[in-house]
Amino acid sequence: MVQILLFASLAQQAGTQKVSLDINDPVSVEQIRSKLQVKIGELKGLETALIALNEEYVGLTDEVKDGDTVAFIPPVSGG
Amino acid sequence: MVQILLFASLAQQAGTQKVSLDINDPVSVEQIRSKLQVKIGELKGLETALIALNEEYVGLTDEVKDGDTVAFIPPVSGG
Amino acid sequence: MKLYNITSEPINNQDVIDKVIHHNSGAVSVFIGTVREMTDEKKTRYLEYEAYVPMAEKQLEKIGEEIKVKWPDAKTAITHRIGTLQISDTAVTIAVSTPHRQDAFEASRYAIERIKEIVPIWKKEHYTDGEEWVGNQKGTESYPLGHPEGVE
Amino acid sequence: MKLYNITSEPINNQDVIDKVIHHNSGAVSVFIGTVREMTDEKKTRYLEYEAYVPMAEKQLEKIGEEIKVKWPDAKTAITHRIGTLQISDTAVTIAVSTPHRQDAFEASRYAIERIKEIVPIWKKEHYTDGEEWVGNQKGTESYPLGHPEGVE
Repeated sequence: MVQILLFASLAQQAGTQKVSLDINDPVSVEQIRSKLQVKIGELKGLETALIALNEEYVGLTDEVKDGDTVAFIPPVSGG
Repeated sequence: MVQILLFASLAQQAGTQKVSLDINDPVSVEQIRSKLQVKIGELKGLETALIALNEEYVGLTDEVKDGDTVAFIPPVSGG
Repeated sequence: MKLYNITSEPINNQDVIDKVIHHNSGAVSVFIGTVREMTDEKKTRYLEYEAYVPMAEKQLEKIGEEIKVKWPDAKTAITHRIGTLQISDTAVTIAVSTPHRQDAFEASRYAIERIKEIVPIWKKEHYTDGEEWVGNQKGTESYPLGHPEGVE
Repeated sequence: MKLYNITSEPINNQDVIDKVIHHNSGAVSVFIGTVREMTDEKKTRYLEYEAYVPMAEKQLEKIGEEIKVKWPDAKTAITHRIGTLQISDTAVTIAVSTPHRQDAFEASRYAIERIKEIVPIWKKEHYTDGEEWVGNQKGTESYPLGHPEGVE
Protein backbone atom coordinates (compact mmCIF):
# COMPACT_ATOMS: atom_id res chain seq x y z
CA MET A 1 0.00 0.00 0.00
CA VAL A 2 1.16 3.50 -0.83
CA GLN A 3 0.04 6.44 1.25
CA ILE A 4 -0.74 9.63 -0.66
CA LEU A 5 -0.69 12.98 1.17
CA LEU A 6 -2.47 16.08 -0.12
CA PHE A 7 -2.12 19.63 1.18
CA ALA A 8 -3.64 23.08 0.92
CA SER A 9 -5.89 23.50 -2.13
CA LEU A 10 -5.35 19.89 -3.19
CA ALA A 11 -6.60 18.60 0.16
CA GLN A 12 -9.46 21.05 0.05
CA GLN A 13 -10.59 19.86 -3.39
CA ALA A 14 -10.17 16.20 -2.49
CA GLY A 15 -11.92 16.65 0.83
CA THR A 16 -9.17 14.66 2.50
CA GLN A 17 -5.46 14.85 3.28
CA LYS A 18 -4.80 11.13 2.93
CA VAL A 19 -5.55 8.60 0.21
CA SER A 20 -4.31 5.00 0.07
CA LEU A 21 -3.44 3.18 -3.14
CA ASP A 22 -2.68 -0.49 -3.52
CA ILE A 23 0.16 -1.42 -5.88
CA ASN A 24 1.52 -4.83 -6.63
CA ASP A 25 4.84 -3.96 -8.22
CA PRO A 26 6.96 -0.81 -8.01
CA VAL A 27 5.59 1.98 -10.23
CA SER A 28 6.80 5.42 -11.18
CA VAL A 29 5.82 8.61 -9.37
CA GLU A 30 4.02 9.65 -12.53
CA GLN A 31 1.96 6.46 -12.48
CA ILE A 32 1.00 7.10 -8.86
CA ARG A 33 -0.26 10.50 -9.90
CA SER A 34 -2.35 8.97 -12.67
CA LYS A 35 -3.78 6.31 -10.36
CA LEU A 36 -4.68 9.02 -7.85
CA GLN A 37 -6.62 10.92 -10.50
CA VAL A 38 -8.44 7.78 -11.53
CA LYS A 39 -9.39 7.12 -7.92
CA ILE A 40 -10.52 10.58 -6.78
CA GLY A 41 -11.01 12.60 -9.95
CA GLU A 42 -9.25 15.64 -11.33
CA LEU A 43 -7.60 18.05 -8.87
CA LYS A 44 -6.66 21.50 -10.14
CA GLY A 45 -2.95 22.08 -9.62
CA LEU A 46 -2.06 18.41 -9.22
CA GLU A 47 -0.09 18.33 -12.48
CA THR A 48 2.14 21.25 -11.41
CA ALA A 49 2.54 20.24 -7.77
CA LEU A 50 5.98 19.12 -6.66
CA ILE A 51 6.17 15.58 -5.42
CA ALA A 52 7.93 14.24 -2.34
CA LEU A 53 8.68 10.57 -1.85
CA ASN A 54 9.22 9.71 1.82
CA GLU A 55 9.74 13.41 2.63
CA GLU A 56 12.28 14.14 -0.12
CA TYR A 57 11.53 15.93 -3.38
CA VAL A 58 11.70 13.56 -6.37
CA GLY A 59 11.11 13.54 -10.10
CA LEU A 60 8.32 11.89 -12.07
CA THR A 61 10.43 8.88 -13.02
CA ASP A 62 11.47 7.91 -9.49
CA GLU A 63 10.22 4.53 -8.34
CA VAL A 64 7.55 4.06 -5.69
CA LYS A 65 7.44 0.84 -3.69
CA ASP A 66 4.91 -0.71 -1.38
CA GLY A 67 5.00 1.11 2.00
CA ASP A 68 6.17 4.43 0.58
CA THR A 69 4.56 7.80 1.22
CA VAL A 70 4.00 10.14 -1.73
CA ALA A 71 3.11 13.78 -1.00
CA PHE A 72 1.84 16.30 -3.54
CA ILE A 73 3.20 19.74 -2.71
CA PRO A 74 1.40 22.70 -4.25
CA PRO A 75 3.36 25.99 -4.43
CA VAL A 76 4.56 26.70 -0.91
CA SER A 77 3.82 30.00 0.82
CA GLY A 78 5.38 29.87 4.26
CA GLY A 79 7.31 32.64 5.95
CA MET B 1 31.96 79.67 31.09
CA VAL B 2 32.21 76.88 28.52
CA GLN B 3 31.93 73.26 29.58
CA ILE B 4 34.27 70.85 27.82
CA LEU B 5 33.45 67.14 27.73
CA LEU B 6 36.05 64.44 27.11
CA PHE B 7 35.42 60.76 26.43
CA ALA B 8 37.16 57.41 26.13
CA SER B 9 40.95 57.73 25.70
CA LEU B 10 40.78 61.52 25.93
CA ALA B 11 39.08 61.38 29.33
CA GLN B 12 41.50 58.69 30.42
CA GLN B 13 44.53 60.79 29.50
CA ALA B 14 43.08 63.95 31.05
CA GLY B 15 42.04 62.11 34.20
CA THR B 16 38.63 63.78 33.96
CA GLN B 17 35.54 63.92 31.76
CA LYS B 18 34.79 67.59 32.39
CA VAL B 19 36.86 70.77 32.10
CA SER B 20 35.56 74.34 32.41
CA LEU B 21 36.96 77.27 30.44
CA ASP B 22 36.17 80.95 30.97
CA ILE B 23 35.72 83.04 27.84
CA ASN B 24 34.80 86.69 27.60
CA ASP B 25 33.75 86.96 23.97
CA PRO B 26 32.61 84.29 21.51
CA VAL B 27 35.53 82.27 20.13
CA SER B 28 35.89 79.58 17.47
CA VAL B 29 35.75 75.86 18.17
CA GLU B 30 39.40 75.71 17.14
CA GLN B 31 40.32 78.32 19.74
CA ILE B 32 38.50 76.31 22.41
CA ARG B 33 40.61 73.33 21.48
CA SER B 34 43.80 75.39 21.78
CA LYS B 35 42.76 76.82 25.14
CA LEU B 36 42.01 73.31 26.36
CA GLN B 37 45.52 72.15 25.44
CA VAL B 38 47.04 75.14 27.19
CA LYS B 39 45.05 74.34 30.30
CA ILE B 40 45.53 70.57 30.60
CA GLY B 41 48.41 69.73 28.28
CA GLU B 42 48.60 67.67 25.13
CA LEU B 43 46.11 64.85 24.63
CA LYS B 44 46.84 62.24 21.98
CA GLY B 45 44.00 62.10 19.49
CA LEU B 46 42.54 65.48 20.39
CA GLU B 47 43.47 66.99 17.02
CA THR B 48 41.63 64.28 15.10
CA ALA B 49 38.62 64.01 17.41
CA LEU B 50 35.29 65.18 16.06
CA ILE B 51 33.76 68.07 17.95
CA ALA B 52 30.17 68.52 19.06
CA LEU B 53 28.75 71.86 20.14
CA ASN B 54 25.64 71.49 22.32
CA GLU B 55 25.27 67.87 21.15
CA GLU B 56 25.57 68.53 17.41
CA TYR B 57 28.66 67.88 15.30
CA VAL B 58 30.30 71.14 14.18
CA GLY B 59 33.34 72.36 12.28
CA LEU B 60 36.41 74.16 13.63
CA THR B 61 35.18 77.59 12.59
CA ASP B 62 31.83 77.44 14.37
CA GLU B 63 31.36 79.96 17.14
CA VAL B 64 31.29 79.05 20.83
CA LYS B 65 29.47 81.32 23.27
CA ASP B 66 29.36 81.56 27.01
CA GLY B 67 27.17 78.74 28.40
CA ASP B 68 27.88 76.33 25.53
CA THR B 69 29.04 72.73 25.87
CA VAL B 70 31.85 71.49 23.64
CA ALA B 71 32.48 67.74 23.44
CA PHE B 72 35.53 66.06 21.89
CA ILE B 73 34.49 62.83 20.24
CA PRO B 74 37.28 60.34 19.52
CA PRO B 75 36.53 57.69 16.88
CA VAL B 76 33.32 56.00 17.96
CA SER B 77 33.10 52.23 18.42
CA GLY B 78 29.58 51.39 19.47
CA GLY B 79 27.48 48.56 18.18
CA MET C 1 16.85 21.94 22.03
CA LYS C 2 15.34 21.71 18.59
CA LEU C 3 16.93 24.16 16.15
CA TYR C 4 14.37 23.63 13.38
CA ASN C 5 10.85 23.57 14.61
CA ILE C 6 7.25 23.66 13.38
CA THR C 7 4.90 24.52 16.21
CA SER C 8 1.24 25.29 16.75
CA GLU C 9 2.08 27.43 19.80
CA PRO C 10 2.93 31.17 19.79
CA ILE C 11 6.63 31.71 19.06
CA ASN C 12 8.89 33.07 21.80
CA ASN C 13 11.50 35.07 19.89
CA GLN C 14 14.02 35.07 22.73
CA ASP C 15 13.94 31.27 22.88
CA VAL C 16 14.94 31.14 19.20
CA ILE C 17 17.65 33.77 19.71
CA ASP C 18 19.07 31.95 22.73
CA LYS C 19 19.63 28.84 20.60
CA VAL C 20 22.22 30.60 18.45
CA ILE C 21 24.09 32.93 20.81
CA HIS C 22 27.40 31.50 21.97
CA HIS C 23 30.75 32.84 23.16
CA ASN C 24 32.13 33.44 19.69
CA SER C 25 29.08 34.96 18.10
CA GLY C 26 29.24 38.70 17.82
CA ALA C 27 26.17 39.35 15.74
CA VAL C 28 22.71 37.85 15.51
CA SER C 29 20.38 38.72 12.66
CA VAL C 30 16.81 37.83 13.50
CA PHE C 31 14.03 37.81 10.96
CA ILE C 32 10.46 37.85 12.24
CA GLY C 33 7.57 37.43 9.83
CA THR C 34 4.31 38.82 11.21
CA VAL C 35 0.73 38.83 9.92
CA ARG C 36 0.08 42.06 8.02
CA GLU C 37 -3.43 43.45 7.77
CA MET C 38 -3.37 45.10 4.33
CA THR C 39 -2.08 43.57 1.07
CA ASP C 40 -2.71 46.06 -1.69
CA GLU C 41 -6.45 46.72 -1.37
CA LYS C 42 -7.25 43.50 0.44
CA LYS C 43 -7.78 43.38 4.19
CA THR C 44 -6.81 40.23 6.04
CA ARG C 45 -8.96 39.10 8.95
CA TYR C 46 -6.72 36.21 9.94
CA LEU C 47 -4.44 33.56 8.41
CA GLU C 48 -4.22 29.82 8.52
CA TYR C 49 -0.92 28.01 8.05
CA GLU C 50 -0.70 24.34 7.23
CA ALA C 51 2.50 22.27 6.97
CA TYR C 52 3.73 18.84 6.03
CA VAL C 53 5.34 18.87 9.43
CA PRO C 54 8.06 16.19 9.37
CA MET C 55 9.20 17.18 5.87
CA ALA C 56 9.03 20.90 6.72
CA GLU C 57 11.33 20.39 9.69
CA LYS C 58 13.72 18.39 7.50
CA GLN C 59 13.70 21.17 4.90
CA LEU C 60 14.38 23.81 7.55
CA GLU C 61 17.31 21.72 8.71
CA LYS C 62 18.49 21.51 5.11
CA ILE C 63 18.44 25.31 4.91
CA GLY C 64 20.58 25.39 8.04
CA GLU C 65 23.03 23.02 6.35
CA GLU C 66 23.14 25.17 3.22
CA ILE C 67 23.92 28.18 5.41
CA LYS C 68 26.70 26.24 7.13
CA VAL C 69 28.29 25.58 3.74
CA LYS C 70 28.08 29.23 2.68
CA TRP C 71 28.91 30.74 6.09
CA PRO C 72 30.80 28.09 8.05
CA ASP C 73 30.78 30.02 11.35
CA ALA C 74 27.02 30.61 11.28
CA LYS C 75 24.62 29.01 13.71
CA THR C 76 20.95 28.95 12.68
CA ALA C 77 17.62 28.31 14.39
CA ILE C 78 14.20 28.57 12.75
CA THR C 79 10.72 28.21 14.23
CA HIS C 80 7.60 28.41 12.05
CA ARG C 81 4.15 28.51 13.54
CA ILE C 82 1.11 26.81 11.99
CA GLY C 83 -2.62 26.99 12.70
CA THR C 84 -4.73 30.14 12.96
CA LEU C 85 -2.83 33.43 13.33
CA GLN C 86 -4.25 36.89 14.02
CA ILE C 87 -2.97 40.25 12.75
CA SER C 88 0.54 40.99 14.13
CA ASP C 89 1.10 37.41 15.30
CA THR C 90 4.52 35.99 14.52
CA ALA C 91 4.49 33.31 11.81
CA VAL C 92 8.21 32.66 11.60
CA THR C 93 11.34 33.55 13.54
CA ILE C 94 14.78 32.98 12.07
CA ALA C 95 17.94 33.64 14.10
CA VAL C 96 21.44 33.39 12.67
CA SER C 97 24.54 34.16 14.69
CA THR C 98 27.98 34.74 13.20
CA PRO C 99 31.23 36.25 14.44
CA HIS C 100 30.77 39.31 12.18
CA ARG C 101 27.61 41.15 11.20
CA GLN C 102 27.67 41.05 7.40
CA ASP C 103 27.43 37.27 7.38
CA ALA C 104 24.54 37.30 9.84
CA PHE C 105 22.46 39.60 7.65
CA GLU C 106 23.18 37.67 4.48
CA ALA C 107 22.51 34.28 6.01
CA SER C 108 19.28 35.37 7.66
CA ARG C 109 18.02 36.79 4.40
CA TYR C 110 19.05 33.64 2.59
CA ALA C 111 17.05 31.58 5.09
CA ILE C 112 13.76 33.40 4.57
CA GLU C 113 14.12 33.29 0.78
CA ARG C 114 14.75 29.55 0.92
CA ILE C 115 11.79 28.98 3.25
CA LYS C 116 9.58 30.51 0.61
CA GLU C 117 11.05 28.17 -2.00
CA ILE C 118 11.45 24.70 -0.51
CA VAL C 119 9.64 24.30 2.81
CA PRO C 120 6.19 22.63 2.57
CA ILE C 121 4.15 25.23 4.44
CA TRP C 122 1.02 26.85 3.04
CA LYS C 123 -0.77 30.03 3.96
CA LYS C 124 -4.49 30.60 3.52
CA GLU C 125 -5.55 34.23 3.63
CA HIS C 126 -8.95 34.93 5.14
CA TYR C 127 -9.81 38.33 3.73
CA THR C 128 -12.83 40.40 4.63
CA ASP C 129 -14.27 39.41 1.22
CA GLY C 130 -13.25 35.79 0.81
CA GLU C 131 -10.40 33.37 1.29
CA GLU C 132 -7.57 31.92 -0.79
CA TRP C 133 -4.53 29.74 -0.56
CA VAL C 134 -1.51 31.91 -1.34
CA GLY C 135 0.96 30.99 -4.06
CA ASN C 136 -0.72 30.22 -7.35
CA GLN C 137 -2.48 27.16 -6.04
CA LYS C 138 -4.57 26.83 -9.20
CA GLY C 139 -1.55 25.58 -11.06
CA THR C 140 -1.95 28.08 -13.89
CA GLU C 141 1.78 28.72 -13.73
CA SER C 142 4.45 26.23 -12.92
CA TYR C 143 7.68 26.94 -11.11
CA PRO C 144 10.10 28.70 -13.48
CA LEU C 145 12.33 25.63 -13.63
CA GLY C 146 9.63 23.09 -12.95
CA HIS C 147 10.84 22.92 -9.34
CA PRO C 148 12.07 25.35 -6.68
CA GLU C 149 15.60 26.50 -7.40
CA GLY C 150 18.11 24.27 -5.71
CA VAL C 151 15.83 21.28 -5.33
CA GLU C 152 17.45 18.34 -7.01
CA MET D 1 7.90 54.27 25.08
CA LYS D 2 11.38 55.47 24.13
CA LEU D 3 12.35 54.31 20.64
CA TYR D 4 16.01 55.37 20.93
CA ASN D 5 17.55 54.45 24.19
CA ILE D 6 20.92 54.24 25.95
CA THR D 7 20.67 52.09 29.06
CA SER D 8 22.94 50.64 31.70
CA GLU D 9 20.53 47.74 32.24
CA PRO D 10 20.51 44.42 30.33
CA ILE D 11 18.55 44.73 27.08
CA ASN D 12 15.26 42.87 26.71
CA ASN D 13 15.10 42.07 22.99
CA GLN D 14 11.36 41.48 22.95
CA ASP D 15 10.74 44.94 24.42
CA VAL D 16 12.62 46.48 21.49
CA ILE D 17 10.78 44.28 18.98
CA ASP D 18 7.38 45.15 20.48
CA LYS D 19 8.04 48.84 19.85
CA VAL D 20 8.03 48.35 16.07
CA ILE D 21 5.40 45.66 15.40
CA HIS D 22 2.08 47.07 14.27
CA HIS D 23 -0.89 45.92 12.19
CA ASN D 24 0.69 46.78 8.85
CA SER D 25 4.18 45.49 9.50
CA GLY D 26 4.82 42.13 7.90
CA ALA D 27 8.54 41.79 8.58
CA VAL D 28 10.86 42.73 11.40
CA SER D 29 14.63 42.57 10.97
CA VAL D 30 16.36 42.56 14.32
CA PHE D 31 20.07 43.05 14.72
CA ILE D 32 21.65 42.03 18.01
CA GLY D 33 25.29 42.80 18.73
CA THR D 34 26.78 40.54 21.39
CA VAL D 35 30.15 40.42 23.11
CA ARG D 36 32.43 38.00 21.28
CA GLU D 37 35.25 36.26 23.10
CA MET D 38 37.89 35.95 20.36
CA THR D 39 39.06 38.68 17.98
CA ASP D 40 41.84 37.25 15.85
CA GLU D 41 44.29 35.95 18.47
CA LYS D 42 43.07 38.17 21.29
CA LYS D 43 40.77 36.89 24.00
CA THR D 44 38.33 39.30 25.57
CA ARG D 45 37.56 39.00 29.27
CA TYR D 46 34.89 41.70 29.31
CA LEU D 47 34.01 45.02 27.68
CA GLU D 48 33.21 48.48 28.91
CA TYR D 49 30.97 50.80 26.91
CA GLU D 50 30.85 54.53 27.53
CA ALA D 51 28.53 57.03 25.83
CA TYR D 52 27.85 60.72 25.59
CA VAL D 53 24.31 59.76 26.54
CA PRO D 54 22.08 62.69 25.52
CA MET D 55 23.90 63.16 22.22
CA ALA D 56 23.99 59.40 21.55
CA GLU D 57 20.21 59.20 21.95
CA LYS D 58 19.81 62.17 19.60
CA GLN D 59 22.06 60.49 17.03
CA LEU D 60 20.11 57.24 17.28
CA GLU D 61 16.97 59.22 16.65
CA LYS D 62 18.65 60.86 13.67
CA ILE D 63 19.40 57.40 12.25
CA GLY D 64 15.72 56.57 12.67
CA GLU D 65 14.85 59.72 10.71
CA GLU D 66 17.32 58.84 7.96
CA ILE D 67 15.68 55.41 7.71
CA LYS D 68 12.23 57.03 7.48
CA VAL D 69 13.44 59.06 4.50
CA LYS D 70 14.90 56.04 2.72
CA TRP D 71 12.15 53.57 3.71
CA PRO D 72 9.02 55.62 4.51
CA ASP D 73 7.01 52.68 5.88
CA ALA D 74 9.75 51.58 8.28
CA LYS D 75 9.47 51.84 12.03
CA THR D 76 12.73 51.70 13.99
CA ALA D 77 13.73 51.18 17.62
CA ILE D 78 17.29 51.00 18.94
CA THR D 79 18.60 50.28 22.42
CA HIS D 80 22.32 50.37 23.23
CA ARG D 81 23.68 49.23 26.55
CA ILE D 82 26.62 50.88 28.33
CA GLY D 83 28.73 49.87 31.32
CA THR D 84 30.48 46.56 31.87
CA LEU D 85 29.39 43.68 29.62
CA GLN D 86 30.40 40.04 29.83
CA ILE D 87 30.92 37.57 26.98
CA SER D 88 27.63 36.93 25.10
CA ASP D 89 25.88 39.92 26.68
CA THR D 90 23.86 42.03 24.26
CA ALA D 91 25.39 45.45 23.55
CA VAL D 92 22.87 46.70 21.03
CA THR D 93 19.46 45.68 19.71
CA ILE D 94 18.02 47.24 16.57
CA ALA D 95 14.52 46.41 15.37
CA VAL D 96 13.07 47.66 12.10
CA SER D 97 9.61 46.72 10.88
CA THR D 98 8.36 47.24 7.35
CA PRO D 99 5.46 45.90 5.28
CA HIS D 100 7.85 43.79 3.14
CA ARG D 101 10.99 41.96 4.11
CA GLN D 102 13.63 43.39 1.78
CA ASP D 103 13.25 46.86 3.26
CA ALA D 104 13.50 45.53 6.81
CA PHE D 105 16.85 43.84 6.12
CA GLU D 106 18.29 46.85 4.34
CA ALA D 107 17.15 49.35 6.93
CA SER D 108 18.40 47.26 9.84
CA ARG D 109 21.79 46.91 8.23
CA TYR D 110 21.88 50.61 7.48
CA ALA D 111 21.18 51.33 11.15
CA ILE D 112 24.10 49.30 12.51
CA GLU D 113 26.52 50.80 9.97
CA ARG D 114 25.42 54.32 10.91
CA ILE D 115 25.73 53.56 14.63
CA LYS D 116 29.35 52.73 14.01
CA GLU D 117 29.84 56.04 12.21
CA ILE D 118 27.98 58.78 14.05
CA VAL D 119 26.84 57.71 17.52
CA PRO D 120 29.14 58.78 20.38
CA ILE D 121 29.61 55.44 22.08
CA TRP D 122 33.01 53.92 22.84
CA LYS D 123 34.07 50.39 23.57
CA LYS D 124 37.04 49.44 25.72
CA GLU D 125 38.25 45.89 25.28
CA HIS D 126 39.64 44.19 28.36
CA TYR D 127 41.75 41.40 26.93
CA THR D 128 43.49 38.71 28.89
CA ASP D 129 46.74 40.57 28.16
CA GLY D 130 45.79 44.23 28.44
CA GLU D 131 43.12 46.74 27.55
CA GLU D 132 42.39 49.22 24.78
CA TRP D 133 39.80 51.64 23.53
CA VAL D 134 38.62 50.37 20.16
CA GLY D 135 38.66 52.57 17.07
CA ASN D 136 42.05 54.14 16.51
CA GLN D 137 41.89 56.25 19.64
CA LYS D 138 45.50 57.30 19.27
CA GLY D 139 44.50 59.56 16.43
CA THR D 140 47.13 58.19 14.08
CA GLU D 141 44.53 58.11 11.34
CA SER D 142 41.76 60.57 10.82
CA TYR D 143 38.34 59.76 9.41
CA PRO D 144 38.62 59.33 5.63
CA LEU D 145 36.71 62.55 4.99
CA GLY D 146 37.72 64.31 8.18
CA HIS D 147 34.31 63.42 9.60
CA PRO D 148 31.92 60.47 9.58
CA GLU D 149 30.15 60.18 6.28
CA GLY D 150 26.87 62.02 6.31
CA VAL D 151 27.72 64.33 9.20
CA GLU D 152 27.26 67.87 7.97
